[in-house]
Formats: sequence, C-alpha cells, structure tokens
Amino acid sequence: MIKVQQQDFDLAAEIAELTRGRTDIGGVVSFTGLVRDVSDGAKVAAMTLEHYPGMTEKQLAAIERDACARWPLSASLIIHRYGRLMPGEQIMAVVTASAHRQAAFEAAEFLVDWLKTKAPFWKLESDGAAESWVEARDSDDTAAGRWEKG
Amino acid sequence: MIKVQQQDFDLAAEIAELTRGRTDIGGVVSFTGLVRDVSDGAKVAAMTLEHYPGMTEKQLAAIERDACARWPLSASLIIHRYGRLMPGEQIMAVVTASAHRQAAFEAAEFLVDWLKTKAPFWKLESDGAAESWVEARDSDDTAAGRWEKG
Amino acid sequence: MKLLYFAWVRTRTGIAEETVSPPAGVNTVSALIGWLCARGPGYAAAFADLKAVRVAVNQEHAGFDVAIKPGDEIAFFPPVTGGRDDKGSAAGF
Amino acid sequence: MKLLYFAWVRTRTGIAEETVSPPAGVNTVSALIGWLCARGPGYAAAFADLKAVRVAVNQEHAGFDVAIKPGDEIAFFPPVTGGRDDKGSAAGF
Repeated sequence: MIKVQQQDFDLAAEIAELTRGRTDIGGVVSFTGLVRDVSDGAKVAAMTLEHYPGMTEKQLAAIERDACARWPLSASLIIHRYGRLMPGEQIMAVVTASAHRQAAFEAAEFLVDWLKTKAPFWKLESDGAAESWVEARDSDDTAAGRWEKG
Repeated sequence: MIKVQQQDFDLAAEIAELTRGRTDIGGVVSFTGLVRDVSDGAKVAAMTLEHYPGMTEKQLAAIERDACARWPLSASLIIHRYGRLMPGEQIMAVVTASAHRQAAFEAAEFLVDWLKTKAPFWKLESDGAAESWVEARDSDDTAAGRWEKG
Repeated sequence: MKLLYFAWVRTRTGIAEETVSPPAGVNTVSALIGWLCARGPGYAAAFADLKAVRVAVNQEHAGFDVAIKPGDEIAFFPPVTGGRDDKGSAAGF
Repeated sequence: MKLLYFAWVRTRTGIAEETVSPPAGVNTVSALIGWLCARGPGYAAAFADLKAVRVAVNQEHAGFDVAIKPGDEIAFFPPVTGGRDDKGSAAGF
C-alpha cells in the first residue's frame, strides 16, 4: 500500500491496519525516517518536501511491486509525507510483514535505500533565515546500488 | 531499555517515548513478532510464554549492551511479553534508533535473531484441546550463529 | 502540452506549471528546452546546466532526445534528494 | 538453597519452586540432581534425559559440574524455544 500525504501518521495504527485479521504473519519490520536538526553541521529549523503528485505514487507502487516480487511478503506499506516538517517529525515509514523475519528485514532495507536515493522528493532546508535545496550525494547511490541485479 | 511484561504494548507510543526530545536521530527500525495460528501445520488456539523473572531481564540487558557496543545506536528497546497470547497478538518488539540507517537495521536483526534463539522464554502451545511445549530447532541457531565473532 | 517545474528549476522559471503550444518543429525535449530558453532569462537560468536537470515525459523518466507531442505532460526537476547519511541532510534516514 | 523449575521440567517435578537443604556432600549441580531424583518419581522423570535440561546457578548459565552452596538459586529448564521459522511454532518471528 502507498500513502503520500501531508499529515503525520501513527505507525502502530498503520501496522494494525496492515495486519488486521491476519494470523499467518510472523513478524513485522518497520523503518521510520525522522527530520534531524543538523545538515552538514548547519542547524536546520525546518525542511520542506516537494514532490511530483502522480509520478510519485506510480514510482512508489512500482518499487513496492518489485520488493513483493523479490521477497515473500505478506503485506507492505510505504508512507511518505510532503510539505513543511520540523526536526524530530516523521518523514516517511516503510512496513514489511512476512512469515520469514529475514525477508521482512531485507525488503524493508531495500525499500528504504530506494526511497532515500530514488524517490521523487526534493528537500528545501531552512536555518530560520535562508533556504537552500538539498543536493544529491553519491554515497546514497552506493547504498542503493547493492540491490542491483547481475 | 528492557521491558518484560504481561500486557500488550503500543509500538508508536514506545517509539515516541524512546525518541522524545531527540532531534539527532535519523531513523528508527522496529521489529514486532506476532503469534501465528499454525505450528508445523497444526492449528494453534493459544500460546503461553513462561520465563525466568530476574534472569530474563539480566540476559536482555546484556544483549542490548552488546548491540550498543557493536553499532552506533542512539537508543534501543526490547519488549517481550509473557503469559497467554492468542494468534495475531504481539509477542515482542525490538526498536533501534540511529543516525545510520544500516546500523539500526543490523542491530535490530541481531537482537531479533538472539531473542528468537537465546532468550529465556518457553512456549506452551494449545490447539484448543491438548497442550505441548515447543522444542528448540537447529535452523534458528544457524541464524544467530552468523553474528558470532571470529 | 503541459509543463511542470519542481524544486530549484521551479524557483528559476518562476512558475510551477503552464500549458504551452510550441511550433510543430519543437518535437523533442531538447528542442522544447531551446524554445523555452528563448522566452526569457528565468528559463535560460533554469536550463543553464543540463547535467543538473532531469526530465519526465508523461510521468516516466526520459532523455533529452525523447520525442514529444501535443498533449504530453513534461516535467523538469533536479536529481531527487532523498536525504543524505550522517552529516547529510536533515532528512536523517 | 532455592530451586526453580520451568516449562516441562516444572510440569514433571510438579512444583515451580522450593527451598531445600541437602547434606553437605551435595555440592555440585550433578550431586543435587542425584539427591533430587531419590526424592520421588517426578524428579526422576524431570532429570531422566539430562541432554534436554539446562541449569542456571544464581541466574547464570552453568554446567552440571559447577559447585553449589547454601543460599544459591538454582534453576532447571529446557533449552529455550524462542519460536521457530516458517513451519515452526506459533511464535512466528
């Protein structure tokens, strides 16, 4: 399931919804990304996420299908917020449920790596006075690269 | 933090408590273990977890210290329930928070593997009529074995 | 065709979206960029460094040589920044 | 010394805990087990297969040859079963 939304989310409620009535799921892995108050050493007062409505949902749905094809998942969820966020706030979450705990861990890590490097979100950071767009960095592409086939 | 308790838990509330006031945490990984309704193909109506109060907490605290020594964690939590549980209920959860998402993932997986194989809990399964103690199995020791040093 | 601009591409063009009807000869992404740059300095600034600009045609990533036609939705944006590790962005994960 | 029994060891001994004062010669876990087995068939059944029994002395895992003394807390239990993968136990994780 894909949710691209401005409002905050309740992880426990999302997991409960995803696993409701299911008694065949052994384990649920979640990853929650938070806003930090530093960026390259500079203080961050707020961050604004911009995205491409329509294309974002398509791309998230495609990578979720990819994860479900590679690992035996019982259920999965990607939530990503956009708009203005303050340090400490939740940005995104990935939830994977499986009978196999290692599959759930690997699929979650795969999705998080992808979201960090490939998801169509742009980030504008503010230090309270000036604003600047965050640029891509190579180290993230390396992390996502380990999932490439062949 | 270690919590060994009979009552259920709210994962989102636990994570919020763990990360409250912290604006230096980049990501939070959680794993929640659930009760399934099948065991080796047989239907399970309920499961009762017995533990060794005192020794359990000591052992969980020791493995948590071990994880914190091996990975740069900002915070961590192990919750394990005991008593009678029904299919679909939460048994346990591990939460790890770190600036490095891969550290959080690895530490969570390490703790879950350990809990699955070494935590001092014994499980009595009921199919509604008869009860039987669950025995240890080799495949789990293999999963935990990959974390052994040297 | 419908054009969309995101992040600093948008701040340079000064608009988030617009509908344009370029002449028939403007039938690739490259030709469209050339035509846009002639419209004003904001466009010229947005497309000054094409290595830093990504394109999607009808919500699919596309190269600059891809053919375009009336009715297409064409978007220009920087490489995505999911946030960076460690000393990276405030998007900590 | 205080003795604790867990899981099927407990169901065989029939009690969860007890305080005993064995004679001075009973100064190892092995000797304690021998002394307990002489007390009744429940104990004999609990300790019939020692490969399946684990011991903790003062809440630390211990071998059968470990020395024990008055005041110690000694626990007997099966190997832990954290739950098994896949077709394993209802503890799915």
